Amino acid sequence: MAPPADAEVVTSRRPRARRGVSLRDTGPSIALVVVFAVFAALSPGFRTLSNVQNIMDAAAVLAVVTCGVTFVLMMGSIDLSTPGIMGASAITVALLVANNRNDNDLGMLGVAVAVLLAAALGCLSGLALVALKVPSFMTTLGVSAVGLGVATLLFAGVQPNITDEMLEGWAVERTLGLSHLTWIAVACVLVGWSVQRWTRLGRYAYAIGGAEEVLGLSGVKVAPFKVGVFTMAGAFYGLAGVMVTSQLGAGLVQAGKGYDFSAITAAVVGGTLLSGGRGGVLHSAVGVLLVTVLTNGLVQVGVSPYWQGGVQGLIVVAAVAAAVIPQRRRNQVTK
Amino acid sequence: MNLQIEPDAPAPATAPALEVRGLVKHFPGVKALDGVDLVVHQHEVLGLAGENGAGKSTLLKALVGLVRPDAGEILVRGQQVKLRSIMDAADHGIGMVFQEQSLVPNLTVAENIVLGSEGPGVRGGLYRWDTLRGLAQEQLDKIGSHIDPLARTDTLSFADRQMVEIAKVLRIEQRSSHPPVIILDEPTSVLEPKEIDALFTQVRRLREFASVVFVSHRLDEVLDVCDRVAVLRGGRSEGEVVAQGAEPEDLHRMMIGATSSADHYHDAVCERTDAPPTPRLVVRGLTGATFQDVDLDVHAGEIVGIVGVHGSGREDVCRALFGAEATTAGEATLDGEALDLSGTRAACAAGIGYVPAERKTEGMVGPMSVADNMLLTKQSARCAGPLVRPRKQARLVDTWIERLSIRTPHRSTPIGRLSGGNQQKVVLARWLVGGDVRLLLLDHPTRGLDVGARSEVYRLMRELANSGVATVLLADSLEEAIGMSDRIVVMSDGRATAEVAAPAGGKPTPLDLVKEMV
Amino acid sequence: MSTSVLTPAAAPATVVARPTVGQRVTSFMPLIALAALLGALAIADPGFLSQSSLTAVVRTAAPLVVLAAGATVVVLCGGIDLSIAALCSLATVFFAMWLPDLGGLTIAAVVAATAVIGAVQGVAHVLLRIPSFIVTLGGMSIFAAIALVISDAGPIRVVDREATAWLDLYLAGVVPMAFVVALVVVALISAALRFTPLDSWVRAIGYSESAARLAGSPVDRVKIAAFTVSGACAGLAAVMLVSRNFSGSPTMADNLLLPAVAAIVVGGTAITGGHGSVWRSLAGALVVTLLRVGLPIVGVPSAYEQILYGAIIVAAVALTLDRSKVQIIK
Amino acid sequence: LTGCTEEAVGTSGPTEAAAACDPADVKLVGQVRNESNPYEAAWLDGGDAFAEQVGLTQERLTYDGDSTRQQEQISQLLAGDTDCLVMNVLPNGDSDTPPIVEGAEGAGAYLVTQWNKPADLNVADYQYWLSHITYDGVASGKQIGDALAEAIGGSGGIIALQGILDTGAAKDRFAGLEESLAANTGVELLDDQTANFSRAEALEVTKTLLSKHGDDVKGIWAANDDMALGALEALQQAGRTDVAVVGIDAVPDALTAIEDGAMTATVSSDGPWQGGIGLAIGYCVATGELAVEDIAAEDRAWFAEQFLITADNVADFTSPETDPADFECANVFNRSQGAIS
Ligand SMILES: Nc1ncnc2c1ncn2[C@@H]1O[C@H](COP(=O)(O)OP(=O)(O)OP(=O)(O)O)[C@@H](O)[C@H]1O
Ligand SMILES: Nc1ncnc2c1ncn2[C@@H]1O[C@H](COP(=O)(O)OP(=O)(O)OP(=O)(O)O)[C@@H](O)[C@H]1O
Ligand SMILES: O[C@@H]1[C@@H](O)[C@H](O)OC[C@H]1O
Ligand SMILES: [Mg+2]
Ligand SMILES: [Mg+2]
Repeated sequence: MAPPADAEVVTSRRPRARRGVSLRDTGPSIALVVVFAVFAALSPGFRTLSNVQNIMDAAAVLAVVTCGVTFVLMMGSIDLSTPGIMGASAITVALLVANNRNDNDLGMLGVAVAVLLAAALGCLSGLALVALKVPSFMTTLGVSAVGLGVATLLFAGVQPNITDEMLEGWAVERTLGLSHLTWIAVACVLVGWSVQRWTRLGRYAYAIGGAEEVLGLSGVKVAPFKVGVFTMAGAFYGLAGVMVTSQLGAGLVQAGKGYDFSAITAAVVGGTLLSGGRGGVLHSAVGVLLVTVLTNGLVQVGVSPYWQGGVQGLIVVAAVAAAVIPQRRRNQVTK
Repeated sequence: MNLQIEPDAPAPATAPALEVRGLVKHFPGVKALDGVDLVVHQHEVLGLAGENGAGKSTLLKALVGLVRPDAGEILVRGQQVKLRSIMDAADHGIGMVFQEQSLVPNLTVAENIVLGSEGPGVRGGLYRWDTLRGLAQEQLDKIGSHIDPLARTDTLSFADRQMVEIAKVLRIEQRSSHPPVIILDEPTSVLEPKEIDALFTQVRRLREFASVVFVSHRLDEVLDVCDRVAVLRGGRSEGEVVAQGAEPEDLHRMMIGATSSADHYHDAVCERTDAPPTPRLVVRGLTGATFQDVDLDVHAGEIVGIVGVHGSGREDVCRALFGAEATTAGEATLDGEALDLSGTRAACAAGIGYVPAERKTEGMVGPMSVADNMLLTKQSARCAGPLVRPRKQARLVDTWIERLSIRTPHRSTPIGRLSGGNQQKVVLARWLVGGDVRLLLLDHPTRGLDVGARSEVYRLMRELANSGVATVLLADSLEEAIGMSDRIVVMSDGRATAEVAAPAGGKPTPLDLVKEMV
Repeated sequence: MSTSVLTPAAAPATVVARPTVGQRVTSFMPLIALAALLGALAIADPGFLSQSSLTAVVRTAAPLVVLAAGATVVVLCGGIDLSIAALCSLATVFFAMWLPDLGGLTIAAVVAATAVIGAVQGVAHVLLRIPSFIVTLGGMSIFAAIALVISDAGPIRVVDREATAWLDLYLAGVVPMAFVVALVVVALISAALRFTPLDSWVRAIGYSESAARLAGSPVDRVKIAAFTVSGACAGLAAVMLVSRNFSGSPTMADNLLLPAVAAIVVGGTAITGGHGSVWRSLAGALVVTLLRVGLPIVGVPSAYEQILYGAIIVAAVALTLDRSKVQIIK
Repeated sequence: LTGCTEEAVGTSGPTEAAAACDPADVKLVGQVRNESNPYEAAWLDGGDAFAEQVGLTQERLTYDGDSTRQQEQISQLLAGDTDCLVMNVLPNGDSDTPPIVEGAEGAGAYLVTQWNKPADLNVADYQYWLSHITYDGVASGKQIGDALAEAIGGSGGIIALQGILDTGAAKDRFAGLEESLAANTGVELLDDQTANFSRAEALEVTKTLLSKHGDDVKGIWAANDDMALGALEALQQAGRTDVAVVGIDAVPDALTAIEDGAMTATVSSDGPWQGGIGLAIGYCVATGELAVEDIAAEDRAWFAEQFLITADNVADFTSPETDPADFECANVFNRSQGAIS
């Protein structure tokens, strides 16, 4: 009764065994190149080195969030807890490192505590999913609300501004032209990719999206892995919350606003299926770049602010459609 | 009528590998097991036979901890055990290949083979791909398979996946220090003769150091590979026979409690006068991704079998005719009218019915009721005007449940709870309720059906043919194709390469066909 | 072999039906959850259970009920419609802009327009084979942009209140007409499913689209119809919002997306499709509304309100979801 | 339709007959978007301070920037006991004001609104809608525009960060900027984008605009301080110290930035005072100390006093204190700069 293993293509007989890269995987990359080329042709400001740096920097937070959400989507679950978890971690870190609200100065330790808190909130989504058997859509929505509540409590009406040099430095200091936040994001993508490729957590997450019931038949208890994935995702969101705090120099309850949908969009645009079992961190990274290039490019070419969102939506749909067309087949299931 | 043929083998020195006493299992509305006793000796291949729904799969699932029995006991090597999970069972050396395939499609073959017991393939949570591949290769070598361990499983054919399942269960040898018990629930239903041979060789090899429980509805096969066959009937142990010297008829008698003709399909009843001069279905030059330039004629009242090895493209031809696979060239007419191959709906409207091979994902909607599944195509049959009439629907569905002897507690029972054979009957009934089907495309219609159900399906096909339905049959075995078909088309590499007449009284032999196939 | 299998025999088998008590109870779970929540709120603030207060709750719930009911059909088909809220906002703008010219016909015109827009999304989904999540996510931002542009990014006052005045009446003095309309919508959708083959198609598509298609079900048309209904409901919800707010605005309903989807899930409809009903969504919408308005009104402080909201919606789903119908919870 | 009535609950009646409430029976409600931004949190604290002053407590409501939720809360509130109810409300947008006003009028609850109101909605047409207070957005937009022009020496390129596009505040302030641009012909508006009053969005948009226009950018005009602070972060990350930034609201961080010289100017919006004053006006009327009829026409909808804050006068504003005297019934309209034109 689980969605057919490969939810997109129902026909199970394919002529040859396949290894390596398929068109499905390259579609989003091609779309990225095309969109980039179009903007480069349209706008001189877009094709400058500094703007490319700017795009990479702008993609950093989204990339880290998307790393987390990708594993959840790979399992066929969904995660809407991002705004709450990021908000809670942003406020937490701002209150733990050197700041204007209290005398704390925990530095890296503060960052670690914020990420741990975020992981705990993620763990909560996973536990509610496996213990109460409530769909992740709801558990994560619930946890998001809880996270925002916690963040609001900690916020207590006064904006915590950070004075911690290290954390502020992450956003400002550059290595090889890219801010440290961007390098953190690159590291996250690499870590995510390794987890996906080399660890049991990653491979099982992938397998859960492919055919969860089969894992049971093979004697694998999926519950701990599900909880593990949500916990890891929470940690990524937590780090993203810290990064936003570093960028803004302040801990905001709204630090994660909108990242839920934009991360899922980026992952899906990159070729990760919502029904699970396909895609991965590298796919999602391409999706993140695509979405960020779009946002940046539309401002660069001077599209009216009224139309920005609409044009962006249109291009996302067109990009996904273009990526899907070569693989269209009869009796294909699209949810 | 409790036919009991005592095994005349010497009593085994050690305790039986596995023993089941008085096992009982209730499902809502069904007593699936009603006090089953079973003994599996060491170093034997035990066959398990029984009608669809007799409780075979339920019994076997209880042996691997997937079904918790309501009463009764299970003894492993003389010790009473409680099996709570697959892992429990594996620790006792019991492993199983399931009736429905159970591989993770998006993992590699290697990962599937070691899934859940990766051993040295995963160290400290980290995958060691080379080791993993080695472990898998070892298993694949056992059954002489050349499947690439690092291929993604969903790129394999159904039969290859079945081989992977078998390779996977053989891992049990590494897991348990005891001689293993390996359970195979209908492993052969989709395999080619060659692959079946390979499997049987493996089963015989296993007997040297293990016990095997083997389920198949092909009774000749069961008698061929097993030492002893236990028969289940209505959730009870009906008795057992020693395979040596027994005939399929003996088994069948025990299964259904009556005699029946074994070569159900060979003596095809042919009431048909000469076929009408113009064929009902005319296909010319049909070309798609996996088949080229296929011509095919099927007359009203005729059953045309298509045979070919895996990858011959015959399944895709069927799907293309049903509008479920894209075509790039060619055309088809039905009763002189051009067929619209653009979609399944057009095909249904033209009077074409299709029974897919993959019942679980394509044939039925598991959580929906028997009635809903049966009437999914012919919605009008349950309606008056645009509105559904529950009484009309109930009458219709119950009629067909009875007519096809579908074993279900109720028409509103989810079809997923039925045994495989009964599910297939519901899927077939779907095309019959409207009474207006002109062409039936049957892809392995008897897969997983017991002998009784099979002969009912054969009778059904025959009757349908006699009433003028044209049928294309992708048979389960060459024998079935020969017995049922009036004419047989051979396909290989996506082309129709030969055609063999198979009229009643002038049937070709399997060898004749195999010659054409290679 | 005298009768052909193609002519069914007359004698139907007698089969016994046995609906178990447990199954009965699970189907009432959404109502039980609703009652429990109401009880808890009444304990926190006895005044909350007054007739005027309950009247206000159902009036408030009406647009959410309608939005959720429409989207439920899409969810039952296994898809999702993320555009409902943005489309509803756009429709409030349409309504305000068209009212001076179209007068009494405006309601019909708005509902028809949003139905067509919904259908267009459905067509894009089935023809281009893009996941509904993406199509409607795109739709969401496109509708928001159109609404901003045509309204010049500002609210449009509705001066002539006659066209929607009837929605602000009360049946028997206590039941708000808007809620009556919402009930009618739920009943209509429910009847259209229950008494026609649509129900079986929708569920088959939701559970297993490929099996439905291979059984010749009109998968594409049913899905397009589902998006059409969802669109139409967004339009009708917009009319209700305008009647309440006396204006149309390009962002008016934007925040109703998550509450509407939450209402569907809280009702116990499986987000993966197949299992569920619009009645469940009605109960779900009432639960969500009670949480949205009830918690602050009974005096729960803002931060705790969010924490409670999160905990209660999860608990509600734990109660309402019939797990025998959905084996794998994603 | 038989059985239909116009009103579910009808307690409406003219004020003259209404007996004055016992001060202890007055119920004070303050409603803002959320408690998670400093300005609005300070607003609610101001309301608490006033309530304490008169021996009551304020019920704090937040609706998370969600228009429908605001309406829902209000109608739920009005379905309860409304006899001595006083509401000080920040409507989410212009269009949210009419239903709140009509609801309050129907239920007989005293209402003061702030910031957002459609221009053609006339407070004097209502009995229970006592007053509408706002700051002159056109004026403040122009003031900071002028300050910015001066800071960049009267010529050069600037970029503008707009607020939530469909709010009156965003539009008025941008109109003010346009007036300022018309007066300062040397200043060129290179680009305008919305950052939705949000610090995080302003950071991203500013980064992009900086790389688009490079060194041409001499100044950044932001429609509120949150966005100005986001822009400051963007400038810091881009290593730019030569760009002047202005905003509106006088939030504490902005004042610090002005003290530090990082920011050029802001305009005061006194959150704590706003949170108290609405309740004070309602309280005075409810307890009979002030009659609706006696409120001058120009005090029914008025601009509150605001100040341009620059490095010169920032010290005067860094620790805003609400003065209890501001909330005396005789003083509640003291900060008026005149009727909204
Ligand atoms: N030699 C190998 N070394 C490491 N990992 C391997 C190797 N072969 C296969 N894998 C793993 O098996 C998976 C299946 O391989 P394949 O490349 O066919 O899948 P894919 O869909 O492209 O996966 P991906 O999401 O990684 O792109 C890969 O994702 C990879 O993680
Ligand atoms: N999970 C379940 N819930 C309810 N009933 C079930 C369930 N599993 C099996 N049954 C019922 O138990 C009976 C025995 O089924 P089982 O699958 O064991 O038969 P089988 O002998 O394996 O048949 P087949 O040869 O068709 O595979 C059937 O009537 C079936 O409908
Ligand atoms: O920052 C304020 C913003 O939050 C509100 O919407 O309008 C006024 C602004 O000053
Ligand atoms: Mg790949
Ligand atoms: Mg079975």
